[in-house]
Amino acid sequence: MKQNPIIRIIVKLLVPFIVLFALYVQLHGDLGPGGGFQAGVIMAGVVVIYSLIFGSTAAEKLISFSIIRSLIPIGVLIYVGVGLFSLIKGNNYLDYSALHAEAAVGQHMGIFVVELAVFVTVFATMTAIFYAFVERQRQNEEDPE
Amino acid sequence: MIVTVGGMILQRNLVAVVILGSVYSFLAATVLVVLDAVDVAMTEAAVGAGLSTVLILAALNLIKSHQSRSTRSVILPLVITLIVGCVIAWGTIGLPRFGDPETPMQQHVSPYYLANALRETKVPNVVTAVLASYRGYDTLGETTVIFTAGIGVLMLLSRRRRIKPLNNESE
Amino acid sequence: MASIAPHFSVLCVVIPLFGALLCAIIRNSRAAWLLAVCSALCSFLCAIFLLIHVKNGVVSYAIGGWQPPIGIEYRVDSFNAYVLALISAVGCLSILYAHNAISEVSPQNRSWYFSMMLLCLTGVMGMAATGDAFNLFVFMEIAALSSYVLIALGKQREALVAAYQYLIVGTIGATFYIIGIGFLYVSTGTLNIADLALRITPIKTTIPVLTGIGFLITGLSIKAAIFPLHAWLPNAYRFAPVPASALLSGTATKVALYILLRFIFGVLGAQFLLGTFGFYEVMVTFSLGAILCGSIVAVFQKNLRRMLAYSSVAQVGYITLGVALANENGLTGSLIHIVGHGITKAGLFFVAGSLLARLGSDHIADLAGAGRRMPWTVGSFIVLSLSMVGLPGTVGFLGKWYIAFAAVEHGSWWLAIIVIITSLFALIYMGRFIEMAYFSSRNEEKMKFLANPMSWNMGLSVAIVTGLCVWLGIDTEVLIDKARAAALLLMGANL
Amino acid sequence: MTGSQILLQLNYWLIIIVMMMGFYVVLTHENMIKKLIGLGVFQTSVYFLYIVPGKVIGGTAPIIASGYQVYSNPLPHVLILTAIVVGVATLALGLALVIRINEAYGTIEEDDLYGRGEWHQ
Repeated sequence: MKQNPIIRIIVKLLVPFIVLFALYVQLHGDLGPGGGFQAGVIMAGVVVIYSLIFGSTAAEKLISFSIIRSLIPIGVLIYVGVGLFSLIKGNNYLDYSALHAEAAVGQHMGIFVVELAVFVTVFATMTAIFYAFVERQRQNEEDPE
Repeated sequence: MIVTVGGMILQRNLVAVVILGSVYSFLAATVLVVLDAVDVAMTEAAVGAGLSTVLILAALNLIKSHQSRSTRSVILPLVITLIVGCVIAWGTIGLPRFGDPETPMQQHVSPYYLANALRETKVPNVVTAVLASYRGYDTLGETTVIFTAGIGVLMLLSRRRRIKPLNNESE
Repeated sequence: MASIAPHFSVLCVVIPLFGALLCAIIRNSRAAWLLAVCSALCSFLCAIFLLIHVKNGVVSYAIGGWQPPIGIEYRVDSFNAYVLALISAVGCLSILYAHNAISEVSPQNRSWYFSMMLLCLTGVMGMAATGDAFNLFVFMEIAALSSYVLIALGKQREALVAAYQYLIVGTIGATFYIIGIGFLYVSTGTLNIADLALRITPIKTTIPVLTGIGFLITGLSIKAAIFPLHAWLPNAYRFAPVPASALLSGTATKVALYILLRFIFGVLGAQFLLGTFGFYEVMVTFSLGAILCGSIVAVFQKNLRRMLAYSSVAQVGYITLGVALANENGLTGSLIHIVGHGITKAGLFFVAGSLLARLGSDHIADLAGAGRRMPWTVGSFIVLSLSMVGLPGTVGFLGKWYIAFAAVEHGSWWLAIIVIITSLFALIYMGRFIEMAYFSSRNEEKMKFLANPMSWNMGLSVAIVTGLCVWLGIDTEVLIDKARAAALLLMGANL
Repeated sequence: MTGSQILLQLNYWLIIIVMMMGFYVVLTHENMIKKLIGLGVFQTSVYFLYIVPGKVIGGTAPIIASGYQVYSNPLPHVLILTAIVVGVATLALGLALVIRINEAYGTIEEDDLYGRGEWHQ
């Protein structure tokens, strides 16, 4: 399957669209269905498809394991950070009204940031788990016991 | 859905089970759309039919994918399952009628979200508003769960030093 | 002061979470450990502050600024402040102990291991602090997932299977909990526990509510390892790395018990369940079953940690026995025993871990003569064992005393006698090890220290726990006051 | 209980059948992967226990738009979104464990496992 040029070209063509779709789901989450989690999963799907067709080495060139790994905590850190920020501002924990003079706008901003945080962690985690599985297999093949 | 799950129980080839599981998830997602839960349907389709399937297949790649014939007694588990099922069925008899707008769960709390979410958060998708703001702390917890799982998998599967898994565990 | 007090309720959960994230980024295990200890300590201080502060009433904190039941509420009263203080203390000590005690974890994973311990602490703290039934589930899963990982990284390959079994059983437990909450939610329309208690009053005997409660109790009993549902526990404690065993025995099961009590007494009211369904008989039967089975099986164990695990099953039996009696002294006794057992058992695991680290084994037979090699460590073990048996002057005495007293008060003399007799079982199984450690010289010449000396932090944790155990046993007022306040709160909730 | 009511209860009963099947798989099967899949089915069926009562007849998805007055209950959707995420996290961790078990023992059938190793020491 990996050698089939048709599949390779189709996937190459598809990838930008899936990325676009993921971004749409992410940014459109407050108007229609979707949000950080779904977008993160779809985005991780891009890496999975890419890795299935072009091999995990190619996928790691696209986005390396170490970057993915350091992204995992960053998402949650953003989330916790938003909460702490509102705490410092004198509001309750995770009260996004603190983010802007007008409470509702602050809420909207807060939701956007938080969805982004979810996206980062979900995308990074799912990709990392997939990489870990693939990596394990490669090690097993190199080092059969 | 029932047929699919039945197939999953009987099938011994694990790859087939996974594919059936994926079909099941898609069916579930369709039902969820009918029930107006579009966000959940989308997630179920992405996760159940997509991600879980990929993960299980990736894992099966590492493991032999055929199940051996079970020799275990099935009577006790069957009895337990039936008891659990009957208790739930008994419990649902008292539940409000399907689609009734007058039930407690439609009258309490959730009308507040529907009435105020747009004004208070400027987000028309009430599910998103509740998820990220009103119950934002749940979502923080959820993200933490993902984080935990991610780190956990990496810890379990990372391998730098060579260890021999059999007999030689104690370094 | 009053204005910032509520913030502590959320801080004592968020600080360990924040620490866990930083630990995950730092790759240096020593720095990560220091950070982990600091954040656990901060969390402990917050909990102590709350414990002092809740005397003035309930601390309610609306997360995100949304008033409950619209938003998620953190609600700390004298009951969960008490539990928060216990689990943050055990968490803090376990993490303090963990440095140099997790040789089985590969070096590049150590900082992540501390991160996992902090996450587990975050999870249990969140479970104890929250006033929202669904938020509780989320934090329950944080604690559960991190504890699966903590267990799986044990030295032997059985640890993996133990973790897998726990994963399956734990997830079934959590799913049962979710089913239960689902029924309650559909019947009342709310997820806030305080609100639930109000709205459930008129419909307590309807079928969905009863079903929901049944699932809830079953699910939580699995998590708390209450007697017939305890099968996952011995393997998990036996094969996990030592700090994880201590952390889990002192926090995870205790919090599940807390939630069980919260629902039985706080939401339903004591008289409701206890009066109607033969609940008392069932609880007493299970408690006695736990005490007897746990104690007897523990006597025959060859492995120190496995013995401690079965002893845990038995001790949970004492706690549920106090609950079944459902009078003020019984509950006070249960609550004291939650703390007493939590601390003592953590300490015993610490000692077992020190022996394991120093002598390379935790099989009782291999530890013959250990008392002369490691007098301080085994000395602490004796003190802690006496607490487990329930000798006056230790914290273990208080709890059992109150439970036995409550049994007499309840009119069940025979229960009080059973409590006393079964305590002798503890004397037997603990005594077996002590005898071996001091009076057997079977393999003294064979025994030699491993190269790595015991590090100061391990010794310090053991010392602190032993000190706590004795201090709480002698200066009894500290603990009894808090426990009685909590018990009165629970009994008052059924009015 | 009238006939139409029984018919409406059917929704629940179908869910319960699926739920029981999932639970049965978890209890009986000794293949670890299959157990995890069964657990997934069990959890998914529980989601419906939340979503089904949240539906309002004549309602629409809870996205505020002009022209619609009746919406289905958004709160169960939120809860179940969270539950799905938790479920997949558990699945991922379970799979990682199974992979490790397979490497350590060479099998993932539980009965084969218990024959080996020092379980009672």
